[in-house]
Amino acid sequence: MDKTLNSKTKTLLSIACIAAFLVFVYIGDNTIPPGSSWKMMITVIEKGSIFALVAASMNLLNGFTGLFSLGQAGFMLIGAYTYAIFTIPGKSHDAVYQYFDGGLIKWSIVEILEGKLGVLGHYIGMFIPMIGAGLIVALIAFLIGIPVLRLKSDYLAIATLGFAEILRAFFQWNTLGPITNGSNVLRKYTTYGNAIFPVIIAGICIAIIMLLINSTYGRAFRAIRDDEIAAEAMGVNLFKHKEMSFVISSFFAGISGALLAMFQTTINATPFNTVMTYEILLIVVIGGIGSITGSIIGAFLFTAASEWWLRGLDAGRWLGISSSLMRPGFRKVVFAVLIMLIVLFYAQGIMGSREFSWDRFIAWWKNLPSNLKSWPERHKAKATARKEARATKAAAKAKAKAAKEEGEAKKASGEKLFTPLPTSNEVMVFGKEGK
Amino acid sequence: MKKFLVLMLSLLLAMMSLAACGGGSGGGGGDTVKIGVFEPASGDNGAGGKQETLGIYYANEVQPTVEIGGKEYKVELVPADNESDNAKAVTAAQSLVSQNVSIILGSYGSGVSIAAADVFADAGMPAIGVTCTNPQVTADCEQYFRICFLDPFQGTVLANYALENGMKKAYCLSKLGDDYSVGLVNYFKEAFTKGGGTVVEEQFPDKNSDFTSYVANAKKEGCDVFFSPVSTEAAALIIDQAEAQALGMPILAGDTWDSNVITGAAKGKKVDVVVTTFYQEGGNAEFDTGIKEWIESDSTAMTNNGGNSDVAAVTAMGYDAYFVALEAMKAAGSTAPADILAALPSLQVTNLVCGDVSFNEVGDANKTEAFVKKCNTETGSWEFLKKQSAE
Amino acid sequence: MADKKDNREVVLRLSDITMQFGGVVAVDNLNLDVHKNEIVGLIGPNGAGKTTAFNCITGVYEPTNGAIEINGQVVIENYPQGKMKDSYQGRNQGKYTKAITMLPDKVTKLGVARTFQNIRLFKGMTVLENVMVAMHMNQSESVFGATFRSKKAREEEKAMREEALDLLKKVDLYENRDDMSTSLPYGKQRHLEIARALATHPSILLLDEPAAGMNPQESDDLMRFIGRIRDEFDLSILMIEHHMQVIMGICEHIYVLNYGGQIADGTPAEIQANPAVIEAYLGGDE
Amino acid sequence: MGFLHTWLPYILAGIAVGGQYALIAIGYTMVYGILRLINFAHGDVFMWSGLIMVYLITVLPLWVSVILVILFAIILGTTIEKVAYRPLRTAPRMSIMISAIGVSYLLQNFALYITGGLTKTYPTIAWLQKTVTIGTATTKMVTVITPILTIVLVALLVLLIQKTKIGMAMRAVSRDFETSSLMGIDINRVITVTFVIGCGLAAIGSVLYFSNYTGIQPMSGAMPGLKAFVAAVFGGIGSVPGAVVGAFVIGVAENLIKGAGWTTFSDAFTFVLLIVILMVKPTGLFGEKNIDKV
Repeated sequence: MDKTLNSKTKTLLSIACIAAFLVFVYIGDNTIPPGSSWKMMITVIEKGSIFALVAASMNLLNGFTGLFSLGQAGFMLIGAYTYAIFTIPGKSHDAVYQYFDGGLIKWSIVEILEGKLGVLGHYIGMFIPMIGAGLIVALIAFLIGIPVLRLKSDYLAIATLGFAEILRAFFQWNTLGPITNGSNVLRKYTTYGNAIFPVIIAGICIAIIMLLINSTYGRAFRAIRDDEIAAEAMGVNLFKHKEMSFVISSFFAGISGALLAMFQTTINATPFNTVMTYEILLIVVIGGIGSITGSIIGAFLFTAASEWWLRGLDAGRWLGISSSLMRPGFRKVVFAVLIMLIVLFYAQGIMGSREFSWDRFIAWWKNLPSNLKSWPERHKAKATARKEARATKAAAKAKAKAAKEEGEAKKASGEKLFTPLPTSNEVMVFGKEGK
Repeated sequence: MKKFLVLMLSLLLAMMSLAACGGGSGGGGGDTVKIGVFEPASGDNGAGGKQETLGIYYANEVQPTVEIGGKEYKVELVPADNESDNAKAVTAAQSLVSQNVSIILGSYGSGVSIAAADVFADAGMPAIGVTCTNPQVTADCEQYFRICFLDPFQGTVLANYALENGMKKAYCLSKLGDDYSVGLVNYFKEAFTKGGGTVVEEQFPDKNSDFTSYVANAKKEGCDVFFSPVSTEAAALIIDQAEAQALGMPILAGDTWDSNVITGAAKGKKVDVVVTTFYQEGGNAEFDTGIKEWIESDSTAMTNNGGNSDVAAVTAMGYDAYFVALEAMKAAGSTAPADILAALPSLQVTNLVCGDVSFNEVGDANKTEAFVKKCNTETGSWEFLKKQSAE
Repeated sequence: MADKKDNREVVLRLSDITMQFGGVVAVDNLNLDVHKNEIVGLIGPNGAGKTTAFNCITGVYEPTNGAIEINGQVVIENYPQGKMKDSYQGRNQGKYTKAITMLPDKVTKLGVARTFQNIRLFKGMTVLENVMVAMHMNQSESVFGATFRSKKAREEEKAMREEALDLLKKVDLYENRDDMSTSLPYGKQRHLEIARALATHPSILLLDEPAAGMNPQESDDLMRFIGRIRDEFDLSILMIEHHMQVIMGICEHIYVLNYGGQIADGTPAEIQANPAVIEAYLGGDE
Repeated sequence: MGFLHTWLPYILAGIAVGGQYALIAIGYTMVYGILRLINFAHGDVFMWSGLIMVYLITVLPLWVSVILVILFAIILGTTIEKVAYRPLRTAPRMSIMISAIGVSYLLQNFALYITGGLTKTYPTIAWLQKTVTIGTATTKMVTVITPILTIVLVALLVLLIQKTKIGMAMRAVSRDFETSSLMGIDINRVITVTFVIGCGLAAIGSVLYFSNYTGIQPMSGAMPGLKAFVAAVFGGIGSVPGAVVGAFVIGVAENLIKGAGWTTFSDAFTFVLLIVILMVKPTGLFGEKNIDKV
């Protein structure tokens, strides 16, 4: 509390932290041998940053605009396919589209540009289909949004869920096979070389989302979330802003879909189902609805826990504990229980609706020892307070019960329960004022 | 209170991460060698994956040690559930690689294997596919080998069988988004139409359990055979509907159906089920009695096998895969993945349950024949019909 | 009917406004004029249809029948012939038009701002942000520019901020500018609602029970405050209020509703003498 | 009658599955009518009823098992309501929906753990699974029983809602939650009764459904659940007869679509129908219009 950092120091501090993280990821990816268990951490960082992006995009919609949309997996699907389709090298087409005579599109943007511009072309060739993936998803979201965004909260949820399922069936449709490869996996497309790539792309996209949220449009989105009717009365065009939020959110979902395609190295449409959307939603909830930093933390925790830390629960030994309870599937049960506990008892999530700030972090750090020391007392104080509250509640209940019994008794004896009141107290005011 | 909770949670997480890492690197040294088991324990292919895993574990029970370069090693199996999901497969594969295994076995289901191939390739990790029959698994991956036959082969075998038995029109049902069934149907169709047959093709969506209309469609089209090489989950439902609607034509399927789930479902029903497979029960009496005893003595194994001790082909294949891995290590004289990888192409393994294994230049096993089996619906068991080749 | 001698320009005119919900007639054939710089009161017992009338004006509801003009522009017109009972069709009976309805944000753009009976502030935002939201509609920079902080966006943001702070000073909320809106005391929340409405640059202000829950002292302050903003922002005001002290104190013209119907209108003195009004308020048993 | 000859099997199958959807859909529509909550966990309660039957039948006679399954579904449903929905009743609507999704996730994963991901075969109820021939179609007895039983149960339910005191309370609560509680209606009791009815019918539905499609796995409830929800929306959410009509329409339509060879889109069709209905007539066939209070 005593001293807060000035904004320049804070910015420098943030940049330093991000740079350190990037260097750490870069070096880690290049030096950690594949057999080391720390390699898993790099994998978690890759996948975590991709899910951080899609969680942030969902949060823009659900947490900042108040639109309960469940179409994120469907949008990721389109993004992933768009990217993959346009970057499969020509020579691999016959192998990939083995049932469709090598497919319809027989070239790769990456290859074409690489031939003309070399290494630079390689990267430009990756960016173009990635941005293109975002744009196509945005376009589709725009079209879907026109009818769907007029619906109220839960109908919107179920309608977007429905659209995602339709998209999935569509991409698996045999007739579209020459483009989407039908039910078969797409593979051999260009992927990134270093784990730092998804981290940087996701980071840039999340930064853009945060800039948007803090702009005047972001303010309008939050107004819609807080109170649609008041926002409209303040001149915010509901449909236009909802559509805007929906399209932008979908754009980033598309980008994250493209990144996920690169991460997985093969894709097919089946995993992009409702369960995937639910998992993204749960990341948002764990992090805190309405907090982008929360979504980032949530994404890394979720990925690390489900892919890494809790895996031992399936294998029978975890944290040195062995139990016959721990057989395949136990990890997911524990995970689901944890999530329910968060939803019920910690509904704010990790960050609530706040963002990370250095001031708060420093204050928290400084007060940590004293907080820890005073915890038993505070805990005791809270316990007594709870006890008291319970006692008061019980007393009130008893009183209400007594009153009710009394009332019943009166009713039984035919006594009048209420004495009629004067019709309105406005009358009094009226009489006094009028002359 | 909240801050305390946060602190406790972060402490717990930190502990977990340390434990996760410590657990991983701790077991690496000494006289153990790790084999990764990359199989689905849940999802659409959970049942099959578990049966395949059983074979691997039984083999480990039979032969828990291996002598490599004059030194005796204990073999430790490290499982990772790929959840039959291509998205989860990558991280599951990565978690195996990061636990310092020497070689990886699996998976049941080609999609997850294809998805994991790049992870194995990046890590230089040799992998032996057990029953993933899609050609793409090994096609572009130096690190992937397999001990089973391929779909083009199996599809042709099935088509030949159908044509030889005078079937002219086939109803093909595959699952949307499932590369195994879609691929096999494709190869079947190719061979079947080449041989003069006609094909009606349909796909059912994910999570579908209502097969009434598909069976009705096959009847309506007047087909001679119902070809549906789908997962065992769907298979049981299809058999059920076939009986309910009196399908009146044989049901033909691939290796996935060689499972006690199918015999269980078909028992006592008026259906005619024919499959092609890797292995014929009774072909190796010692293995059969041994694994039956082992399954019956272990209730978890019994549950994983679907409640009885009938041996599925994939279990036998899992058993074989384990021994192929051991032989590869012996031949390499080392537990290092790179050495094993170098030893694999020239490997020749005999005395296996499902026939000898040697690899061709792509990394696929040289197999020329498949077993054709028919379900005896009275006893609920498989009857050997014939060996069928692709010619 | 409202034939007054007032020769100021009419800024808001309601003609034959009827609002039906299923079988319930919430507003029955309301005709009302607000002149420039006039403060008009709308009173009546609970459930008389006052707030419903507000909702019709601001485009939240589409009236079943009638027309509304704002600054001479027709924003809502709906005379569905044959669908209504004759008694609800008012003076324009026989006229038939298709419904034209403007959404609330368009109505706000035309210069009508409102407050709400049950305060509707943006709960997740600070006091300053609440006011700045209301200025968003006048912004001309695109999302793209705003996100990437173009020069124009920065200038607009700065101007908005200054104006908002200025406005907050005028309503005595400058000190609270960075507080969360929900943490304000009740009276200040009302002030903030008014400030937010003013930020839309209205020419007509609709106040829905601004004095609800206030004690006489606070009501007095509010009265002076309303008068002050009327002059300062050159407003015409239509207000719903139960505090007769406030209504009688500042309104130039009063309309009285009962059971949706319009039972009287006139100056405060006329209203107080009107027997129908007294009966409505005291009940019919005398 | 060439048309009927070809299409009768599909129509019969559609009617049967429609009846089963109807029994699930009632749970959705009643809960939505009262709590304005899409109970995402309802499909999983349905799945669990099927799963419990598999385990019960190994030790108990059929009729005891059926009764216990219905009891189990009721207890599960009301417990979910008490633990996961009641504490959040005053929370924003999004929170309670997230809670519902969380419960669904938990129930599915728990089933995954218990079954080990293997498909469980539903016990054979001989007279339900007997093969019968109607005209040109051969089918199971359950196909014939389902629509009849559904109609009887729905008629009873409508009677209950129209004639009894608790039915009146339910109607009142669905019309106006707050006012009803002010009028002295015990809201919690009404909600509990709603869940009891909804889950009980879902349990009966599960017996019929799984007798027809005999495999149960953790995701078995998801698709029927979603379709039943769409049926509820189609019929007008909150309306019991509407949900039943909607369910039959969806059941028959999806089977006809499969029969016509559009199998890839048989599930997608359900969602297309949902979206069309929401666009054209958001209140559904029999739904009432709600007015937002400002």
